[in-house]
Amino acid sequence: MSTIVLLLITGLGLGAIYFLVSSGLSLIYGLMGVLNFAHGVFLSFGAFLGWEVASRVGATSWGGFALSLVVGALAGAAFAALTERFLVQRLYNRHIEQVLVTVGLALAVVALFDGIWGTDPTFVRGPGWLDQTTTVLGARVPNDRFVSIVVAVLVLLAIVLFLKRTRFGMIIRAGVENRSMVTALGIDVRSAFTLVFTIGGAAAGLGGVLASHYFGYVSPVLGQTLLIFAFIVTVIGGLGSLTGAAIASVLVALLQQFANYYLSGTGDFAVVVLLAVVLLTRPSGLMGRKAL
Amino acid sequence: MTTAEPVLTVRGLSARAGGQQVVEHVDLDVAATGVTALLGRNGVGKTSTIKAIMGLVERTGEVTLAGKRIDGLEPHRVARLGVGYVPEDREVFSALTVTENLRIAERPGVEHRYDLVYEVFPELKERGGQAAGTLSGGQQQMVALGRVLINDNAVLLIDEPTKGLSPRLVQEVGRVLATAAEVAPVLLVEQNLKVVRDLARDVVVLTGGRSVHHGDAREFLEDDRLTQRFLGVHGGEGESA
Amino acid sequence: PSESDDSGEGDNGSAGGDAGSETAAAGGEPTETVKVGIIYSETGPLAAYGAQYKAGLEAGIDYATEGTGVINGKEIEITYRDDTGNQDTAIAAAKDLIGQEYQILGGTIVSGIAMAMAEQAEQNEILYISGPAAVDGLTGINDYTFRSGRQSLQDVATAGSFLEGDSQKVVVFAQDNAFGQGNLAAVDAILGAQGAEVSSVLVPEDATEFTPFATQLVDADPDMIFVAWAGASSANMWQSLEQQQVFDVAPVVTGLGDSVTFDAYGPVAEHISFLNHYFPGAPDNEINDTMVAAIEEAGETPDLFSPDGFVAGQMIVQAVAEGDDVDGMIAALEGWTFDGPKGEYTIRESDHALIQDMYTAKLVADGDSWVPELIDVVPGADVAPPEATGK
Amino acid sequence: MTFDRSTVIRTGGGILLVVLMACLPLLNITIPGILPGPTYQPGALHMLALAMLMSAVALSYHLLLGVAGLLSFGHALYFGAGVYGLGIVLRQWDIPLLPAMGLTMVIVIVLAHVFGAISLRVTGIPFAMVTLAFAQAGSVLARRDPGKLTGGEEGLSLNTANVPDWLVGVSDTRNVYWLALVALVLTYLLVLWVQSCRAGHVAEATRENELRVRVLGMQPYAVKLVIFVAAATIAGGVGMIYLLLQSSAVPHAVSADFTISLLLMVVLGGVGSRWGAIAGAVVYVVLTQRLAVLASSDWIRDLPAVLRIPLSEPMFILGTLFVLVVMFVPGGIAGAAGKVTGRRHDSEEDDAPITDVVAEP
Amino acid sequence: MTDVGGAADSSPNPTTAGTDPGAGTPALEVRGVGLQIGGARILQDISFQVGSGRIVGVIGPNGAGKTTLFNLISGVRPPTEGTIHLHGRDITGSSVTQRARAGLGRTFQTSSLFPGLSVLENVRLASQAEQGGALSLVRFPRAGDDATGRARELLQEVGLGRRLRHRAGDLPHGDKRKLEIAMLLATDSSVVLLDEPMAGVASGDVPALTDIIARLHRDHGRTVLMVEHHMEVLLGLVQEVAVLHFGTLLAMDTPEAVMADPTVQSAYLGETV
Ligand SMILES: Nc1ncnc2c1ncn2[C@@H]1O[C@H](COP(=O)(O)OP(=O)(O)OP(=O)(O)O)[C@@H](O)[C@H]1O
Ligand SMILES: Nc1ncnc2c1ncn2[C@@H]1O[C@H](COP(=O)(O)OP(=O)(O)OP(=O)(O)O)[C@@H](O)[C@H]1O
Ligand SMILES: [Mg+2]
Ligand SMILES: [Mg+2]
Repeated sequence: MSTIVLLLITGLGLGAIYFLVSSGLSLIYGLMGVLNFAHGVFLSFGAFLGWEVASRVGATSWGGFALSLVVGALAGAAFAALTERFLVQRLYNRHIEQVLVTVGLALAVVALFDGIWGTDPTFVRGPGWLDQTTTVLGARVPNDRFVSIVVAVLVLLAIVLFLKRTRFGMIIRAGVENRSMVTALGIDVRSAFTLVFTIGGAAAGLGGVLASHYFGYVSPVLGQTLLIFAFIVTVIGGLGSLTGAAIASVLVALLQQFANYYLSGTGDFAVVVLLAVVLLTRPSGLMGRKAL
Repeated sequence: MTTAEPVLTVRGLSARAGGQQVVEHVDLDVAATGVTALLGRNGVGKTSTIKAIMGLVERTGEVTLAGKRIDGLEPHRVARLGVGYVPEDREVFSALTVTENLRIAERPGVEHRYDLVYEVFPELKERGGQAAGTLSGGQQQMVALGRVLINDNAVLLIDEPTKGLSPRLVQEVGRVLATAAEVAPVLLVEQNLKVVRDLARDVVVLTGGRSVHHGDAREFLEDDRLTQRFLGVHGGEGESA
Repeated sequence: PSESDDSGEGDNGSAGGDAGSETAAAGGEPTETVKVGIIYSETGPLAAYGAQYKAGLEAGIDYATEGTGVINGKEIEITYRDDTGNQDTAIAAAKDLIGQEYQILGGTIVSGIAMAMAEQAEQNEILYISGPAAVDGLTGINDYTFRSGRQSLQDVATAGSFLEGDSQKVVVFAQDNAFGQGNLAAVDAILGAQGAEVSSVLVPEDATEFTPFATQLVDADPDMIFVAWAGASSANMWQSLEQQQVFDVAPVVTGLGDSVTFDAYGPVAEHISFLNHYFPGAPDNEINDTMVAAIEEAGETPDLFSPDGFVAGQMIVQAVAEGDDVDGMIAALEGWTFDGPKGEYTIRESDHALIQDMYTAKLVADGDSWVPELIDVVPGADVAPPEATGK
Repeated sequence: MTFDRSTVIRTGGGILLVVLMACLPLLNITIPGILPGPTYQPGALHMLALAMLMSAVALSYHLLLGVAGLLSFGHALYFGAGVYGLGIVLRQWDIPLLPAMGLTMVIVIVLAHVFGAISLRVTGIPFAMVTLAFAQAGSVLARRDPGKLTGGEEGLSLNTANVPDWLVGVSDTRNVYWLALVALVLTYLLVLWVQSCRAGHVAEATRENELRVRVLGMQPYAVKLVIFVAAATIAGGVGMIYLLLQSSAVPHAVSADFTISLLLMVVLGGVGSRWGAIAGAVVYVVLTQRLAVLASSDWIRDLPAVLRIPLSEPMFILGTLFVLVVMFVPGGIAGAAGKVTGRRHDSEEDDAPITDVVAEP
Repeated sequence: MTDVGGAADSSPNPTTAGTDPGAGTPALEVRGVGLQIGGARILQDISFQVGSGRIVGVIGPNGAGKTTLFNLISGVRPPTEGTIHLHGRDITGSSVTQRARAGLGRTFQTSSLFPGLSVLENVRLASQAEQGGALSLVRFPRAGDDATGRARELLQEVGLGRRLRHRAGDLPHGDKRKLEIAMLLATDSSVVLLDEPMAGVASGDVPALTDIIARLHRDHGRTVLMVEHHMEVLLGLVQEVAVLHFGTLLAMDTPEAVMADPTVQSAYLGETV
């Protein structure tokens, strides 16, 4: 019983991190049709800068932790915004080339991070409370999992509210549907695209800081490793669907967790099988073709 | 042609769409007041001409709005200079509500005339919360027109507003166009010659991506030889072809 | 244990190539030069280990040739090649060197590369002295292959010194991969033979969540827990063990890695019992002091794999000094007993296992960081691996 | 078949190049900065053989991307299946090399049919994702060492018991070199064949307009599957030679990284061009090998950190180069070369054999 | 309406839709076909027959469902109700490919070609599709073979003989239309659907294209169903006209009768009441 509770809650924690990565991917794909291979790089960058700052102001203090979250999100956002402006935007509507450009960027930047931070993992610490556990129904659940879940839910709500309630959100939803009409109304839709990249990058950066606490380290390849699962999540959830991404994140993380524990480490295979099944039965994913 | 300075002039416009030349050489003037009709058979490039003015397709040539060259500008800049665009297939944002569809069209720095829009289309107020995708074709056309009426425009480009509408709606849209033409000059693409006859003062006729006739609307429609040649119909019958 | 080297994590796909060569300083009047190729991780995921190995090697050659780089009139010329942690690159470099008639190759931290190099050595009949790679399969693999480091079985045997009394219950906590399974087999072979009851909790290699597995450890109620873990996830793993209060159950034994890993254990470090291959303060002899001084003088830091390089240097010099062809070199090394940084070493004639002392240690807090402290020296003979039959 | 002059020149040039390549091991040519040593030495031959094998895999990827327009992120799976398949067959059973290769081929073909049939149910980006996921599963499998078959991270070394002596050992590198040359020439001819046969033409048509192909009464799905299997089979075949060259199978051969490097080669060379694929692969191999040397050179070490760090990472330079090519040289090497020589003029007469306009090298 | 007399050469026609004037089974029969998309009725209860060897026009306002009807007939999307028969065989459940093999060819409202391939290659693919063996790895299309020869001939016939090596995507619009018809001719399909073949064709090109379509019917003996807004052309070509309006079949009759029908006049020709 307590094992199941432990697997459930820690699975949700992992799902939260998957969601933070895939929400941005999904938004970007939905709006621009770009499959962003560089998204993992945003995550690693957020995690590295978050840690650099936290370790300077005191990693084990709550202030340091909060600051690292903010810095991580900002770093991811800034990196994403630059990527959009200088690379993706110039290949307007050439989707295959846009994908290729992000592939190249990912290769180059991971190598750059290797050069800057080294290939060895950089170990990360947080406030002591994060490492402690809370007992839920007999299971000692590490506290950082709860933090991930709360942050992911907040991000989900924030993005949904942003898309629903703000003018920019409105423009983005309209742009998903008919980009040239938005332009014809006098709106520079490109800044909306940059904004979507920025939001995606911020979520990824935030996810990066939380992932570094979840895994206990940051390394240049951390983001790319998570990216493959984020891709799978995005495809299962339905490219472009935020709620789809949320549901699929939880589904994939739980499946992976339980299969790893009960089916002798077959978690990754189970996820691939799930992907194949979903694509064969619902090629556009669980919630395909919806903006929200 | 009117004697007053035209608000919009187009010279030697050509445009490409989907990799092919769809507009080859178009000259036209939009008079400072009233409706100028852009006529021609299906597929001669009317829509493409309008899109080229907006900058929505790749184009070359000269486009001048109130003395200012706009052919190098991106679509959103053209729009911000006061060019209102009602596309051929309405292109409302189906996932957004009616109100959101209007709000997204608000252009910064100009007054937003919701009262005018709600006055001519009271239905849009009633259905404010409905997703635009669930509206009937006619209602969607109201949204599309409402989106431009809300701003103060220098010129309106309206592409086949009566397409696929029932006769009753056609009349209603005709009435709205008359209202719209009072606040801003209009370049109107229209297949329904009855609507053209009622509204237009000047006509420009396209054939095969070229402008081949400019003139007074009434004279053109009266001239069977011309309508037969350019539109394949007897103008007098007021039919679409 | 975690200092092992098998990781191969972060294989970043380059097929990078042959590095620039450096020539050891010459002295005396050499009559001929002997070309030695060292293939090791100059860059790539194991570059830090590579640096330790290289610094040790240079110190070792210097020590054995008294700073001349020349022995018996033969000048030793070393060419370094970067394997980038990548097997393909290593093989390409090896073929290139063998093609240029190199008779002695050495190096590598990656077990997979070491195994492939051993294969090349046999196919092409050259001498190969492997680096820190701990893979047991190398011992007794063929006549041409030697090692300058220790092997996993020696680590495990060292862990056995934490067991008191008979018929104890040992649980191996490891990743379910070649490395983890190898360690489990080693524990079973060595501690099982000493009468311990060995079981295991194997964690799937790609699992990211270790807490449920940690609770299994608690439920097993062992007398000793042997942790064999490599790679970046170790910090997370230790934290999970602590969170599930595994340290309250039984002593937890693992291998002590190089100094940068000390922080990875976090606050649990003081609860762990370490077996250890080497840290600079462990041995107490002159050669060690010389090596440490030489490495520090070269601007490097002595660490876990320094003696592997140093001993490799000593072995190369011995082979060059005593042998004129490959067979002669093999004869010169087989059964050779010599003094090195960890005290007395013996190259076992039958399978080329390198018998050497091992250590047990603990980490103690020193301000903000952790430093190792020697508990005991475990004599080489006590932890000698069983003789391999392969060769 | 009628030949026009440029076809004759190109065919002649190709044959000459092959003959030259075949003679290299007998010559003493040094190309400083590109080859690690003179061409008769194993080091240079090994690198050249590697470049030729990579060219061959890139050619098979060209079938997918350039001909059929399929953006696959899982092509490494079939290359890896060839590498590991032969390695495992030779290790598990005591059968001679040729039958072992035949058996591996059968395995690869079956595998390609199964995964191809599933992946091709979707198109575009989802196709890319599914192939990525399958290849990922394959790479996890190789690393996991199921049933002690693949050797896990450490890989699987070639069991030479049943490999003829003339292919084993450094002194025989030139035999493996010639084998690689044969593999490349064979692959080129195979790809040329597939491109010029009916299925190849229909595949190109499918890439252009799938609905049109159906309206003409042909089955795009089946055609794409044929190309997919053909590309996978070639990749598997080259994989087997690769195993002989490298003497070991490592998880990298099945990784997404490997597929991405294929993508890199084909895009660098110019999508849709056979010679481009080869040129891209050669450039890639040379760059990965030589950039590593550059990275450790002294003048880089003396640079300030802002320059030193990026320049000492070969993948950074390659990735950046790739981005630049995608953005500014859309036709890759082949496109740029074509522009320089101005070869692709439109001719109004049509007596020349009809080759498709896009996928011509 | 002008030029109604242009269709005078058409044979005497039945007065009710659905009666086959010729003997035997109709080439194409549509029975009670309807289509709903998400609650919207795009087409409802369409029934008609096209006799073998006849040429029939389809007219109707924009959005009436003409293209959609062609999509249902050619299998691009399945109808939600009703059945479709080709030469008496029920093809409702068949795929696009199967229908094409059974002899159904079509063009698209916006040209649908292989834009990156040469003009000749486009037609050759079509003429080879007829021979089967699309998957063959051992058949090589060559300059001198039957398919290529036939493709050349057809391109000559439609007036593209000098453009064989052009990239199809770079052709001017009118030539694309001609190319599409050449592809159609190459497939030997017995029933062809033409969706607005004149759309976007410059007026100078119209007579040539009209002639090609006339020959398609007259010389090649194809059964033709064509959507066309260009009334002049249509009335000069067809023997019967079907009128679609808001997804229903309003009438199907001789051009003269249709043009005279007041309902049609108000629905399509736009005379508001
Ligand atoms: N994206 C595109 N791709 C290919 N062809 C296009 C594209 N856009 C327009 N065309 C072609 O360009 C020509 C002109 O189109 P346009 O829509 O401007 O005509 P129009 O006069 O507005 O016709 P209609 O009366 O049907 O609205 C048509 O033949 C059309 O098929
Ligand atoms: N997938 C779809 N979803 C919703 N509505 C659709 C869909 N496809 C077609 N329609 C609608 O069905 C109606 C019929 O469209 P269709 O293209 O058949 O018209 P048409 O008669 O060919 O018109 P045109 O002369 O403009 O080509 C239109 O109102 C169109 O908007
Ligand atoms: Mg139009
Ligand atoms: Mg239509």
